Formats: sequence, C-alpha cells, structure tokens
Amino acid sequence: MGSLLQIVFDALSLGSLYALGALGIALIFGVMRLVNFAHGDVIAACVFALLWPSVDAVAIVFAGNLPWFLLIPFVLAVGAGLSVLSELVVFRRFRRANPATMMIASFGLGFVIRYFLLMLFSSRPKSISLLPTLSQPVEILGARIPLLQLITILVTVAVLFGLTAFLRRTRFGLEMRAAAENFTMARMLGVRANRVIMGAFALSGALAAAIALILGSQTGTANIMMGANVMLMAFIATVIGGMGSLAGAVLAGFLLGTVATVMQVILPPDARAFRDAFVYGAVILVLIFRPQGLLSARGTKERV
Amino acid sequence: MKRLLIALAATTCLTAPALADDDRIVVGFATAETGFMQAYDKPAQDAAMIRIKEINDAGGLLGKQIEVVNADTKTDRAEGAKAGLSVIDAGADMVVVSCDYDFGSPAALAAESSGLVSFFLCAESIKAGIQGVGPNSFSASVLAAVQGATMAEWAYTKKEARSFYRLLDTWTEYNKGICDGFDWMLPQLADASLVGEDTFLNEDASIAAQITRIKSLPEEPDAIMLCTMMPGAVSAIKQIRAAGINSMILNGSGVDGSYWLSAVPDLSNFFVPVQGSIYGDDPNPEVTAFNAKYKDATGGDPSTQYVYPGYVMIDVWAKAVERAGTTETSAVVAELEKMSGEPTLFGPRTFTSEIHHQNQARYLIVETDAGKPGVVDEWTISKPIPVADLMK
Amino acid sequence: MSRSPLRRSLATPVLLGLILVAFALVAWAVGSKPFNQTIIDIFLKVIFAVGLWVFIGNSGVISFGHIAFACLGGYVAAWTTIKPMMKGISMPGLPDWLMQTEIPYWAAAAVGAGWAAVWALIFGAVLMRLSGIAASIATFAMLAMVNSIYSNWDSVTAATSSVVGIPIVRSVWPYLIAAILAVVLGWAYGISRHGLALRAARDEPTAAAASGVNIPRMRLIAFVVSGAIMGMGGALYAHSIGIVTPDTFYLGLTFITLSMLVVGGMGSLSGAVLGVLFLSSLIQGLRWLEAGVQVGTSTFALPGGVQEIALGAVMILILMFRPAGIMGNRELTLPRAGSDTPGRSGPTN
Amino acid sequence: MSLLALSNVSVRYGRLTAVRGVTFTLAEGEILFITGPNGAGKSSLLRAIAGVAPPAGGRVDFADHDITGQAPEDIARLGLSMVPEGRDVFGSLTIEENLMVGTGMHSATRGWKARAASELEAVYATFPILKERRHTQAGLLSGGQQQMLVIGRALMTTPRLVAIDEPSLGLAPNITDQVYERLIALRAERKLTLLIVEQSSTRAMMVGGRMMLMRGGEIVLDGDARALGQSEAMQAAYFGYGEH
Repeated sequence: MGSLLQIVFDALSLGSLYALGALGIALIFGVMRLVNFAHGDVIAACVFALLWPSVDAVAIVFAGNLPWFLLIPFVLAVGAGLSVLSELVVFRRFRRANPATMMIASFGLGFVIRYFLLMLFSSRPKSISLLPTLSQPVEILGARIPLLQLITILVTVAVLFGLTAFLRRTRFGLEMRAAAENFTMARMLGVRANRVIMGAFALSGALAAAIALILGSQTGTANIMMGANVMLMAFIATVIGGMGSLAGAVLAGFLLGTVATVMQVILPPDARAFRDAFVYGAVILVLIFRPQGLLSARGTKERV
Repeated sequence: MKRLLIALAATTCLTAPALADDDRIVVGFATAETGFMQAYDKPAQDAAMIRIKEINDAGGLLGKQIEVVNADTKTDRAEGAKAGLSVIDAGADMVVVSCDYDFGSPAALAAESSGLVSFFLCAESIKAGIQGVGPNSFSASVLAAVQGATMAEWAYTKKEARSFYRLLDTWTEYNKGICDGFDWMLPQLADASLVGEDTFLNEDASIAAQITRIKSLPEEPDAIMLCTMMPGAVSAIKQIRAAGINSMILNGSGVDGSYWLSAVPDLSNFFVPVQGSIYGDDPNPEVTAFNAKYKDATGGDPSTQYVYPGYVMIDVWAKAVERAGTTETSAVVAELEKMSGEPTLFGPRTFTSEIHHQNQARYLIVETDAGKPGVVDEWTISKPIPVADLMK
Repeated sequence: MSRSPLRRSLATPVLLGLILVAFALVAWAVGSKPFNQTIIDIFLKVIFAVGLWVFIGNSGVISFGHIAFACLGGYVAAWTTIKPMMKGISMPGLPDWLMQTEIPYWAAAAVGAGWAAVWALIFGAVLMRLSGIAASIATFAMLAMVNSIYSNWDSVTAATSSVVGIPIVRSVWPYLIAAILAVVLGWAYGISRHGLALRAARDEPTAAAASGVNIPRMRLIAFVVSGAIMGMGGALYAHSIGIVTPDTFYLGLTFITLSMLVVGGMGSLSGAVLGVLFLSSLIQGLRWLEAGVQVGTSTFALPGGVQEIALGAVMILILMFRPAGIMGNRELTLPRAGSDTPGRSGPTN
Repeated sequence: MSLLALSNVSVRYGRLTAVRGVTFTLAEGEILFITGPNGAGKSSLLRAIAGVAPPAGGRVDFADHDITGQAPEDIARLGLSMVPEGRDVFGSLTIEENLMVGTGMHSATRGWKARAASELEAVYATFPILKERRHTQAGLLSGGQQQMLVIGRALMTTPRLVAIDEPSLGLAPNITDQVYERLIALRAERKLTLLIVEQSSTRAMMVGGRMMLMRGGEIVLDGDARALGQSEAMQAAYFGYGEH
C-alpha cells in the first residue's frame, strides 16, 4: 500500500513538471502556432537569475537569498519578462511566417540564450540551496514522501485551478481562449492581437519560472541544460494532447509522467536503460491511432 | 597569468603554421576553451601551465624553453579533430587533448596518426590510451574503475559495509566505469552482497521512482554506490537524502568539491575518492603549497581534484623527455613505459607497454560530514584491476 | 524556348557541383590540415542538408528524425570497417559474420546508405500516414528512440562509449564525390515523377489527393531516398573523425543541419547546399575572430562564446528578413537567354 | 458623406490576383449586396476591407480614417464588423462567451457592461434558440445555429457597418427571413450600414437596395437591386456570356 502510494506520488510529481511545461508551450502555440523551442532555455535562465554572473565553480548567490515571499514573485517576473522580451524582439516579426520558420527561429533564440548563460556562468553546474526547508520528508498514509514532491503536486494543481479561473472568469482569459481557437476571427471582433500574444508569452514565461523553481529546489543545481529534458517531454505532451488544447496538454503531461514512472517500476533491470525508447515508442503509437491528439482542440486549424 | 594568456593568444594564430625546429619544445593544447567541456579542461590546463612555468623558470627542458600553442575544440568532436590538426601544424611535440575521452579522442587520433605523443588531461576510461587511440597515447588521471573498486573495498574494510546498492546513471562511460570497478571488487569481498540495483539518466528531472525502489527494500542498505557525475549527481544526492535515506553514499571523484554542497545542506555520510585534497588538509604539505600557487596563477582555489592531473601530466612527460634526451616520440614513450611507481605530487604513477593509465592508485578518502568535507583516510586497492577486466 | 526543361534544370546540379569542387580545390591549394578538415566537415553537412531536403523540401513535412539515419549509417561504418580484433573487445555482441567483416570505407558508406534506407522504409511505412506537426513529433520520437537504443545496447553499439578504430580518411576528395553524389541524387529525385508529384501534393494537397496521388506512398519514397543519403553521410562522418558515439547523432547535429536547410531555403536544392556553405563560412569566420585577428599591432579577438550567440542571432535575422531562406525557393540556374531573371524554374509556393 | 470608400483596391495571393482595381463608396445607412459566381473575388474583397488580407494596391477609407493595411482589430474598433464565410465560431467557448468576445473593444467607455447586457438581450430576442442553449459549447451547435451565432456576435459589437459573407448559407429559409428582418430593423434604428455578399441575387431582389455584380475580380455591374436583377445584362454578366 505504502509503496503503491509512493509510486502514485512519483508519477504525479513528474507528471506535474511535464504538465506545467506542456501548458507553457500550448499557450503560445494556441495564439500564434509557434512551437517555442526557447522555452527550455527560459527555464534555465530563470534559475540562473538567482545567481550573480561568474564563471567560478562556486555560485555567487544573489537574488537566491531573498525570502521566499520575494523570491517567488521575482523568479516569476523574470520568466514572464524574458518571455515577453523574446516576443517583442523576435517573434513579433514572424507573425506571417510559416510555423517551420518560426520553429527554427525559436531554436535560434534558445541557442542565443543558452550560450549567453554559458558565457556568463560557464558550463559547470552551480549549486544553489533554493527553499531548503522543502527537502524534508513527510509521512502520509504510511508512505514517506519528500515534502517537495507534495508541494510540486499542490503547486501544479493550484496553478491549473488559477489558470482555469483566469481563462474562464476574466475578460482577458476570454479573449485569450477565443484567440487560441481562431486568431483571425478574434481580431475581427476587436481583440487586440499584440496584447493577447504578450499575455500568452507572459503566462508561459511565468509557468517556465514555476518549473525553474521546482527543478531548482529539487535538484539544487543551476545548469544550462536543465530545461531541455522537461521541454522535450512537454513538447511531446503538447502534441499528444492535441496541439492548442490546454486541457489536452495537461492531461498528456500527466500521462507521460505516469508512463515513465511505471516503466521504471515494471521493467526488468536490463531493460530499464531502454525506458525512454519505450516511452517514445508509445508516443508514436498514440500518434498513429490519434494523429490529432488525445483531445484535439475543436476548430483549431493546423497549418504545418 | 595575464601576460601568459596574451602570449598564448599570440601563438594561436592558426593561419600561420610554424614549422617544428630544434630550438623549441612545443606543447599543443587541443582543448575546450568554450562550451561544456571548458569548465573541466581549463582548470587542469591551468595546472599544466604551472608545471610548464616551473620547468621554464628552472632553465627549461633539455635546455630549451617549453612553448605552448592552443586550439579550441569548442566541445565538439569534429572541431576536436581540427584543433588537433591545428596544433600539430603549429609544430607541437606533444598534444594535450580534452579531459573526456569522447571529446578528446578525435584530436588524440590526429596526433597518433602524425606519430606524436598525446595526453588526455584527465580522461578516466581505459580507452584513453593504447586501447582507444594507439601506442603513443596516455592519460594523466586514474581509471574510473579504480575509484569504484577503491570505495567498495574501503567501505567494506573500514566502515564494515556489507549490503550495497548500486545506482548507475547510464549517461556516460565514466559513470559505467565506476560501477564496473565496483562490480569487479564486490565478489572479492567475503559476505558482502548487492541488495539491489537500478539505473537513471543524468538529465532525469526526478528519480523518485528509483528512490522508491530503494525504500521498498526490507532494510536500508549499508552503502549506496552512486555512479554518476555532475550535474545530475547533485540532484540525485539531494533527492536521496530528501526521501529520508541515510545510508552512506559512495561516489567517484567526479563529485569532489565543496562548490555544490550548499545544495544539500548538512550532507553527511558521504564519501569521495580524490588524488589530492583541495581542502587544505592533504597529508602532503606540498599539495597545499601547490594549491596556493594555483590561486596565485588563476585567482581562485582549485575547485575539484581534477586540477591535479594536468600538473602530473607535464611532470611525468617532462621527466621522460629529460631521461630520453629528446622529444622524439618512440624514445619518450619508452621512458614513460619504464615508470613504475614514479612519485608525483599526487601519488605514484605507473605506465607499462600494456596500459597507459592507472589501474591501481593511492586515493585519499574525503568524507563530508555535516556539510564539511575533509580527508579521513587513504586507500590503495589490494591489487590492480586486470586489463582484461577493464576491457570487458 | 530553345532548351528542354531537363537540360535547363541540369544546370542546377552542375553549378552546385562546380561550387563544391571549387571549395575542394581551395582546400587542396591551401594545404593546411585543419582547413582541409573544415572543408570535409562542410561536405558532410552538404550531404546531410541535401538528405533533409529530399524529404522536407519536397514533402513540406518538417522532420526532426533524419539524424537517426545518419546514426544508423555511422554505426554501420563502425561495424564493418574496424579491425575484427578491436570489434571483439568493444562490441562483443555482433554476429560472427559481421565480426569478421572488414570492408573499405566507400563500401561501408554504401552499406550504411542501404541499411538506413531499410530502416527508413520500416519507420516510414508507419510514420508517413501522419502529417503536419504530428508527423514532425513522430519523427522526433523516432530519433529519440534510436538514440536511446544505441546509447544502451552495450554489446552491439558499445552504448554511450565512443567506438574507436574506424579508419580515418583525411583526404578531401572522397567527401567531395559523396557530396556531389548526394546533390545529383537529390536533383534526380526532385525532377522525377515522384518528386514532382510530391511537390504538387505539398502545394495543393486537396487537388493532388483528388487527382489520385497517393501522398503517403510518395512521402515514403522521399523518406527512403533521404534516409539513404543520411546513412551515407553518417558513415562518412564516422570516417572523418574516426569515432562514433550516439550523442554525436542527436539534437546538436539535428538542429544545425535543419538550420542550414531553413536558412538556405528549404524549398530548393540550391537552398540546402548554399545554406550549408553560408552558415559554415559564417561559423568559420566567427571562429577566426574569436581566436584573434591581428589588426596592425594589436590583436582583436571576440570573447569566447560570441560565435554561437552571433550564429543564433544571424539565423534569426535571416529568417526575419527572408523567411523563405536565402534562395527563397529558387534554384540556381544559368541565366536564360533574354532579360529573364535567373532561377525561375524552381518550385513555387 | 460616405462611410466606406474603396478606390482602386486589388488583392493578390502570390501570383494570383483575386481582386483588381475595385472602386466604390457606401453611404451611411445604405444596404449593398455584392453578388457574383464562385471565385469572383467577393470574399477576398471583404477580407481586404476587414484588414485580414491587406490589399496589394489601392486605398480603403472607413469613417474618415484611412484603414488601408490597418490591423483587423483596429478596423473592428472603428465600427466595422465582419462576419466571414464558414461560420467561424469559437467551438470550445459557450454561446454566451462567443457573444461576449467582441464587447471587450468598448471596455474603455463608461457603462459598457450595461450596454453589452442589453445587446445580449436583443440578440437573444432575435434568436431565442441561442438563449435557450446559452451555456452550450458553440462547437456542438447545428450549422444554422452557428450561423445565427456569428451574426449575433457581430451585432454585439454595436457596429456602424456589418459586412456579412453569405448569411443565408445553411440557414432554413424562415430563419434567413428572421435574420434579414433583424438586420433591416437595425438599419432603421441605428442607421446601420450593411454590406452583404450573396452568391445569388434572389435575396437582394427581395430586400431591395443597391447591388453590385463581381466577376473575375472586377465589378461589372452596379445599380438598384430590383432593377438589375431583372435585366438581361445581369444574366449575361453573371454567367460570362459572350466572353469566350
């Protein structure tokens, strides 16, 4: 019982990360058909924002020393700001480009961010003690769960509820949902394109920052490649979920987390190293049987 | 240091290949100045520069000053091959290549085909040498397998560990090397047992599933052999401790250093093998003196033990050149292969015609207790790991 | 019009081939080993970009998976050209007949192409039923799958460790021949019935489907041809540096080759080739600046890492101002007699 | 004073010219039908006016503003409401949410919420079925209901000009009648100007007003709907007799 519960928690916490990532990618895809490869690098940049640039091995903690009630808004603001900046400087000029061109441009941007971080901080992973009180285990129904795992799940649930409320209850949310479904039509109804897109980028950046906070506290390191893995999985989750469908992205994120966790549990030791091959194989299968994704967004026209 | 760098930059002009002549001895560094490997290559290269400067200040090698040429591998294999060829074109007598076998071998292969001696800065795979490059290639560090074997035997003998758990990060050959050494040693330890094993990937965002497996054991193992490296190591250690597992954690040298300890506050029961101590408590006072010299040259303390192989490399090579009376490859290789227990600042070194690497070495054991690392012991495995076992 | 369309389009591979020959001649004339290696690297990228173009350019489906075929080809080179004794140590799980095989590098490139084509056929049969982003993701999943298998199948691929002992070929000519071969293959495919039909389907999917074009089958043919070219490139890549590892053939190479294709213009074969030449020259130029350039008495050098940042920035700028790439869907051809602008025969959107 | 004025507007997609040199003006309160066969360029013309596909040449003025090449949202905010062909409902939004999307453009003015609420009631009064299913996802509606929804949604923005592409497409004749009744009533109440694209001239002849016939991207006839509809010239021009 205890260990089953543990597995459930493992799956949920990993799925939470993927779901948050997928949401960040789906939000932007929804409003401008951009598959944003720079998302992972925004995650990394958020963690590095806590440090003072230096190529020494020892990290010079800067903003990371703030109390949590300042630290969290600070990181969220960095994520949102960087993301909005990328829209202003780069993506705004690609509104009429085809998705493939935009995708490559976003990759180029990610490349720039990554090497900028590399130049400032070097490739050596820096350690930071982010929110150290979260590293304690807690006892739930006979299972000892790391507190952070619990918080990750709770934060994700809170973010999902908050975002749902935002999208359902506010005018901005309404406009964003309308724009995600049919951008041109929304504009013809007077919805300001730039405002909605900037909003989507800001939200997506804040979600990246949330992942950064979780990853940072969980791993205790800042590393220029740290967002890459989450981003790839999130990217896949977005597609499996049905591009443009936010609910689908979240669902698929949790599904991927569960599949990866279950594979790790049930595969024999020799096959465990091939875990990712099985996961990717499953992805291909899902796409063969449901090429439009698990929950395809109604009315979303694909343009690739 | 700054003047040294300017001198380096001036000699780096790739477009004007200099011809080797007898008045100069040139060491070519085909290492990463940018990209991921830079953080690993640069410190060892700085240490090598210190030894070169010492030799030059003392009158040079065979009466000649050692000169240095550089080329950047950009942490890229194809660029590595180019960098190797550039320093050879610039007249290098010996080619120093990147720390990691995968990234260093293209340049080493270029040196090998030009008939030059090559040295890996700190590669710890058996392939970094005869087996993976050719008869003129060497590594300045110690095999990863020796680290795993050292930790197993030491924990068994000194800490009375009997039940071991093996957690392998399949990301790199280095990680697998540590676990291979552990696997070789474990059956030789009477009534020591492996109570479980698992794998993960360095980039895994969470290793919760792997930890759950450890926790579902009837009782906590005495020791967890953790075969991984940065950056995933910190994450794994942090998650293991966060889950409330307090077994001793044994590692390879890749996690040496105090720079990351703030990520896991009050870490205890954590053991790492090192070639020399960066914590100022090395039993050999000359190591502490070297650390000071390193700080003078670079402005910072050594951050890990991987600084030291760079110094050892120039040291043993220069001795071999001195003894051979020439930089000619076959003579230098012959002298290197005669070294058996050759004393260096960081323990004795042996090269044979069978293996250009250390399959047995003296290691200092560093224990981290309540977040403070310090040398607690010294250990040399009871017998060298046979080459056949390393090649399996 | 006096000249036939075939002869007119023949100008494209001839011109591209001449440009490649010119690069090889420069390498030969300069005689510097690292420069020679740089040119070899460019030729390899040309092979990869042309391989990508055969599928992406003609079908309009972005594939992230083609480097997997380069990986398959690279390991074929390892399996067939390393000395049997060394193979026995690093890859003991190989079947006996393969263990004993030792063939020259050019044969390995051919076998690598064939092996990659076989797998392209198998994967393609499943994947080509998809289209759009689903297809792109599925190709990506294929890459990740191949990478994961090759990174862990210890006895046959030596897992993540470098496979060494692949004979190194440092002469520039074999790579030149292979690059020209890839260009000719790409051109021949492009003007073939299948290539034309696939491009028509790309531009007018509904019309093509209505006129009975079997799009999945057309895509599959392109997938196999491009897989073969990638396999050949992968094998030669292995011979250019002498080692293979699975992560050589992963995201890094995928994105750099894809970027070269997009910057050059994925609508045309000339775009694929010129994109490689342009970005490679840019990278090389920036590297020289990074290493330091003598200006008068002082040395001017960019700080390390600027090269990558500048590369990313230039890529973005090119895409911003020329979204269809440098060539903008046009082919390089001889100017037509009269006042017409060059290159009108390329496919258009 | 004209509300909408086009001068020499052309629209191109790649090398294809969809609209060539169209010039006309539309006065406030006027009703204009544009008819013509498939591919005549009617929809392209509407898209160019609404700013969705900016004209390749020429100039568009609306309510004393040059709107050539302006963003669709800015044009919409000047009071030009467009109902494109193909029932672009927001499928995952409810009916009421669909109707409310366009009201946001007035959120800077005082009392907009109250006005939006009364507009909503007015739309519901015209199309009671929408009120009945107000919390249903729009994607689940039938084609006719979706058509009602998009027209209602356009009216929610209190526009000065409504441009509708094929309002009768897929609607039952009695519903079409209701739609037109409502539009004509609004025209009387608020001097609403109407620009309606219909493939056939039947409806134009019933309703009356001005009619233009497009063919091959050009306006070939322009005049009173009833008079034109009965003329021989109309038949000939529509089917392109005597051209080939």
